[in-house]
Amino acid sequence: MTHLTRRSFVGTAALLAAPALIRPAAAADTVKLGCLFSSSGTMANLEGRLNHVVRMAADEINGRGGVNGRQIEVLTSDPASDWPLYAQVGRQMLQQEKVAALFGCWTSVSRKSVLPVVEQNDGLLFYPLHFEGDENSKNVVYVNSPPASSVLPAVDYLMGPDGVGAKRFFMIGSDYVWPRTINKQLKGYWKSKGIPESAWREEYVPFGFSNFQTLVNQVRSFASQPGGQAIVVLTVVGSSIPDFLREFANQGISATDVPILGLDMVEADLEGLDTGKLVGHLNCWAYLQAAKGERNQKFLADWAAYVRAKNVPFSADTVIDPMVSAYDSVNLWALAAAKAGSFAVPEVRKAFAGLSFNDPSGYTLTMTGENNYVSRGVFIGSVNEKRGFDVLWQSPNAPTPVPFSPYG
Amino acid sequence: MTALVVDALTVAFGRFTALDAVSLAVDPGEVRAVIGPNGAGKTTLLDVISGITKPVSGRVMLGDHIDLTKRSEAEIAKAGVRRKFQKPSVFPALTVRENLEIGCGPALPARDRPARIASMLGEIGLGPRAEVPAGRLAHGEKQWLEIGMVLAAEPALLLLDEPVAGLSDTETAQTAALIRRLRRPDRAILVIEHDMGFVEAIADRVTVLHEGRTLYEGSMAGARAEPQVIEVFLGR
Amino acid sequence: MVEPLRALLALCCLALLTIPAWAAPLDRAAFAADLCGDGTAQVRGPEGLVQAGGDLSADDLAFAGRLLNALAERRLSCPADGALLLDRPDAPEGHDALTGAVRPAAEARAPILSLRQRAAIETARGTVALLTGPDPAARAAGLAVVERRIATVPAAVLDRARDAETDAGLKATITGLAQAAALSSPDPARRLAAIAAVAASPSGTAQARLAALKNDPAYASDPAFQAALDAGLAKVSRAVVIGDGLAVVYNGLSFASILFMAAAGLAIIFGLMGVINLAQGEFIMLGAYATYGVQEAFRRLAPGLLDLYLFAAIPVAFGAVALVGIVVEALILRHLYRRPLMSLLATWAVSLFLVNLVRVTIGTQNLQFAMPAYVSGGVPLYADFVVTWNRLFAIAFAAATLGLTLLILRRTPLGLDIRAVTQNRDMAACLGLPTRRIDRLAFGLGSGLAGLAGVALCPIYSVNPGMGSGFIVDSFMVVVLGGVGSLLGTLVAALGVGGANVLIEPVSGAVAAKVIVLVGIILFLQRRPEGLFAVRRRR
Amino acid sequence: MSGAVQTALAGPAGPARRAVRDPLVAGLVGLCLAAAAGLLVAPPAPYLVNALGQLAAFAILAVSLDLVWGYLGILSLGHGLFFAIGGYVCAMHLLAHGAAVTGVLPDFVQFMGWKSLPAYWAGLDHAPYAFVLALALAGLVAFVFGLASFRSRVNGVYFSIISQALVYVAMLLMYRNDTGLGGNNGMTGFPLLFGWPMGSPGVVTGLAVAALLTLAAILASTRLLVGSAIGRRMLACRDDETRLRTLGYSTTRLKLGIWCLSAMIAALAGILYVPQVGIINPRVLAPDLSIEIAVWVAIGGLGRLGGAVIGAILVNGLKFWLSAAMPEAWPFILSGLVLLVVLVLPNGLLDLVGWRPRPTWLRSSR
Repeated sequence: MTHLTRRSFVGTAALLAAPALIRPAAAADTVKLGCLFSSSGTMANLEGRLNHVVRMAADEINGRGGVNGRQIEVLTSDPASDWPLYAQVGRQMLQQEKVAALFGCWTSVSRKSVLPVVEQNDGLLFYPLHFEGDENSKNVVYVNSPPASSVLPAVDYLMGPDGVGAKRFFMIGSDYVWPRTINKQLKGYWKSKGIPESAWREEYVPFGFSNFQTLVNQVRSFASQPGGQAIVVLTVVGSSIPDFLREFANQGISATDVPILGLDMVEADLEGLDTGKLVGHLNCWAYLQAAKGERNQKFLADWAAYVRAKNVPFSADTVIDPMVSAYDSVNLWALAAAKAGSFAVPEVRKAFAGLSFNDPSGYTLTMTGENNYVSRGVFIGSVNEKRGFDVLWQSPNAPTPVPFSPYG
Repeated sequence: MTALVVDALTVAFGRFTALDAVSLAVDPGEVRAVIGPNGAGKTTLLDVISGITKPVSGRVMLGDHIDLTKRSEAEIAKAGVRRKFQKPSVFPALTVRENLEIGCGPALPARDRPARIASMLGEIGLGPRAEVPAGRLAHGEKQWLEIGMVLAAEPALLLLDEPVAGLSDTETAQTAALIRRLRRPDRAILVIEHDMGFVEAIADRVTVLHEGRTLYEGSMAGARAEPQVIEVFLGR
Repeated sequence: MVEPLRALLALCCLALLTIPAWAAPLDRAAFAADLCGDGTAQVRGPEGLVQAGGDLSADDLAFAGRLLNALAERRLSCPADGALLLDRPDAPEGHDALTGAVRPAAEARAPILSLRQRAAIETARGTVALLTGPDPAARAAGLAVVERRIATVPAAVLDRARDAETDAGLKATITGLAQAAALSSPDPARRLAAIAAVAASPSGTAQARLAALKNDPAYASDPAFQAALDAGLAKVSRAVVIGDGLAVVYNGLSFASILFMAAAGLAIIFGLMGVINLAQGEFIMLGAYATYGVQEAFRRLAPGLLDLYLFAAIPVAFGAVALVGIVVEALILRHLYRRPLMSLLATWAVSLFLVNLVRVTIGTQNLQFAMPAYVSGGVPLYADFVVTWNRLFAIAFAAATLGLTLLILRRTPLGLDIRAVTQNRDMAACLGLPTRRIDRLAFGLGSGLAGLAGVALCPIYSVNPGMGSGFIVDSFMVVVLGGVGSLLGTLVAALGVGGANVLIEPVSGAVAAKVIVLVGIILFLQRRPEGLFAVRRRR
Repeated sequence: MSGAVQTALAGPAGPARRAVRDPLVAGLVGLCLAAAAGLLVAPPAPYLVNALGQLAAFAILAVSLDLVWGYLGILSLGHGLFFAIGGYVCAMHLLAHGAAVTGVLPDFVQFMGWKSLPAYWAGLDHAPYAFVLALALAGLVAFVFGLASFRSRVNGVYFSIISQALVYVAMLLMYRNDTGLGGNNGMTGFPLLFGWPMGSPGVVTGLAVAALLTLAAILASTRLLVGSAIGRRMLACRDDETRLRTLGYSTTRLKLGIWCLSAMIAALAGILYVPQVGIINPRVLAPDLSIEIAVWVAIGGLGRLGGAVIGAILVNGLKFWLSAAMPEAWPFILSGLVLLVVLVLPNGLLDLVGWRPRPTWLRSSR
């Protein structure tokens, strides 16, 4: 990474002298992959670990002899949670470093910022997060699930006899596109099931909002109205998640009264909380750490070993969905490149059709030629006393992703 | 007609009454000195006249028509009032010439400025220092520069707040001479000063303020004879 | 374990006296198999137990209770046959639920509960606790669970509990609940009693239950029923409105106390020195980290006293952050008193430095705090109004801080000096006050107050390096609105801003509430820059 | 705009001579022109061209702040607002233009469920109108806020705090999805600039050259302004506003005029910035970013327009470089730099080379 940046940014500072400073691309025996994950700023705690996962995956592949006879070289950077900087660094990686693919972005806004760059340069961006869908660029591989193939099954579960037979819904989200899109699609879905509009409420809070007293009061009063079991669909993000959970528990509402489906909730959000009073609340992802199977055991062990070996500044025993998705991304790219026998983006893209990869979640990931989405399984997790999630339910197979929701 | 009428002026800061129904009248061409011990309200009086402080009640009339308490500092200045502050208030980042140029006021046409500035430079004796930033001047030079700045606009009412504070005897004498030169039938001058000798040298009449009230108004000699004045001020 | 068992036995004897005959004993093997079965069975077992609860022997109930507790606490292990009770989750071996024999748990599976099963099991555990709890507190806890799911609990359970209850207060509560459960009883008299009983403990749920009865045919045909229902409903509605009102007041108060805590130190620093301390939020963060340090020290050195760490953290956080403040003052700000805008940039740099120092040395994750009982959970006070302990802690903390700060400012020599310098720095210096030293101490005091805010925020917000950044705009607006140099002004402003936010939020949403309040403050300050309470001074 | 400013623009020849005598500004203007010419003749890698263009936009922003802070003593902690106004209007123009040419509605419009662009977007696809609108809007907002503040004599740190609150309010508003300008995600995916595909080398170079030329023009003209009689009044106002008022000058009008001018320059920077980075979102309204602008100015040297340019380019260049090369170290370096400048080099890094065109007496506001 020092190579990349020193070379280029000295150039920036030295203005016109810059071209002389750019050395020719690296030797021909490696192929470069670029990472766009922040290790400083607001996203650091989450994104930072993905840099290491990508390296780990690349190391594994290199250990098996690399791709098409070449070793993978991973370039990382720090866009510092500053959205325009993602585009800036991405542009540089594509134009100067000629990376074969980019792996990066957590928030939708950073992806939107990089999107024009990959499209203009015909690059490939592997995006490891679940997101709002309704986008289908040929230059982005959407490794995680759009709402229609992940959130709807979870809501279905809660509405069904195995769940709580939910009839009424209180949606609380951070005020931006992802929660609003999810809620819009949910409303469309409920309408299609004949559920009246009076059965739901929708509230949005600003980013970093923490004073949830009034909202929890409202949830309580909403739940006490007649009309059937109420649930909370929680799409707040960041520090609002633990703050909401804490207030919810402190006001004495338990999961058996009003369960919360926290769509962005991961283990890290339970840090610092007494989960004894939160047991039973739900989340839903394409991977949970508690997933059964040898492949997951191996991945967890590999990660722990990697953390220790490389002195990675993140927890050795916490693995969250986006980490696995980043790991899947590298492997999918390597498979496609091997299948194409080339690193050229158009060739690699053609090779996506029919690709499959057995990932740590236990499902077999598949891609079709129709779009750049990946079929993933669905897990519903349930908060346990140990600040983790138990697998409460998982889909029988990996549903076909639906980029554009039919419900809104 | 009078140049300046202060009518039952009251100013309060919080619970503290700085001026309590003070009245005075200054005739055109007069040099009036306002004296009084510290805290008597002298500077507050100038603050009200120049528009920096708004009174609780009372009026300050300039000429017969203009109520200064209803106007902003800039409007008051445009009406022909200039004030020299106690602490020399010049613009340190600007040269002497630039300070004087600003002193000419916004109304003076640009073509008339060089002449006015030149005459002021001569008047205050800073001609050789014209291109020096005011921040580098000595204290006395700053006092003179400020006087030059306020004179550059040829004010009808000149307010001088302790113009000789911190000056040497020679400089004080020069200043007294300058003020005497400045007397004009169409100009009133209001001076606040502690230096009794200086006041005696320049003032036609004095007003003695004490704790926000007028204690005496009349000639300097009369003030020296007034027992109350002696008690609070002169006697000490 | 022995004491409760003996009490259980005693209770059983008591129960034997009142209810002479049992309908049918519990099929223990089947019950154990159900709890180890699939989701449906796990619901069937507990539900069956609740239905039969009125008639089962105390022994059977105790047996079921052990199994249910083990299941809920993840101590139930399911081998191919029967069920094992473990001493702790994931223990290598356990006692067979039926025979008591020790068996290895290696091959057994630990069932994971879904919400539906959890609800059924919770009800069953509540029922067992209500019927066999060794002391009134345990039975009351059981009753609270049963009350929440009253619709699924048969009347026989309540009747039996009422008849067996020895505690008069609890007995009355059970009686009331049993009466309330009879809302849809065919007996008109019981229904009327039920309405009165429901109305006696008002809540949103009670209101909904009563409101549903308006569609009952009896409402149209039976004037007595109609009158009783209307009266009951009116009573409940009134209580709910009052409860909601109390909640608004409480929410406003708690938000205001947070704002005040964040702004109090600033009020002193800004009032005294005119320094805009942009690092104040980071001082709050440091206070929270100091609290964490105290907690960890307690964990190592005095685990038994862990619950008291929040109190021990008060002087530590105050002292530590005050020290940081004094160092910052001595190294940086003292050179900048004549240039307030530069001191603003300097404190911004300090805040950037502190955030990243903590990020690099400790990490970005939320800190893990043990939450003692006095700052977790809450108690329903009236209707739907719940007093949450962590917020009450913050309110009390803010009140204590206010009192203490006023005491320091009004009654100590330092306070006198500070007030003198605040009101007229030059005069104070002329009088021989060491204004520089007073500045430093006052800056220390202001920083220390931020440290205290950090302690108060630990039970409320997540603690991480970035936690301080959210406070800075709000707290400056509070200080300026209140009037610089007036602590009481800061208090009034905090109350006003907190109250306005809470009042507007339900109407227009949280974002708009914040925007409206801030715009209001900006407009106000442009009309009256000196704020609410500042004394007009001579320029 | 106040009459005072008009006089300044039509000022006498004297100030022009001064500008020439300011070697720093003259040198920077020359450098900008040379860089622009260099880009046209032999453009380096597009991402470098792009970075250079961004730096130029930041430099314009810094100049706009220096104008009010360095020369009027008004520290605005809300200049991000005007930058964002320029940026948002520019983004709206790019999207409207793209929609007009391609017929495809922007992402967020589809997301809001609108069938067409809202009525107030009408005409935004015409660049001149959008340009004028951006400047006018920034000027108008500045005028209203400035009028209210300056008339009530809000100044010094109070003005800073209130302007920070203003930008914070704007951020909250823009983060709101219902505000209708893309919420958190803001606006992105601009397809075309004047009909040319965005991101093509020609457009990238053109934008960077435009930014550099604008910087040169802004630098030269603001230098003329501060060297004129108006500039002397600004300094006078900075150092002793009451004094200036009692000499008959309406400082409210003076401050308001310069304040609005500064806001429009900031908006101009925003207009140049957005097409180069391809995204605008409410983050530019974060109070932190507005403070950072002040940091650029302070580091380069307050009250010397060239200092602002150097500060902006230095800090952002370092940021581009170090936040990738030494991400852990960058915040420490930045805070150290600020403290160094504030404590040791009160007139900014230019003190290091001992370059003093005229003493700046950094007197605080009263």
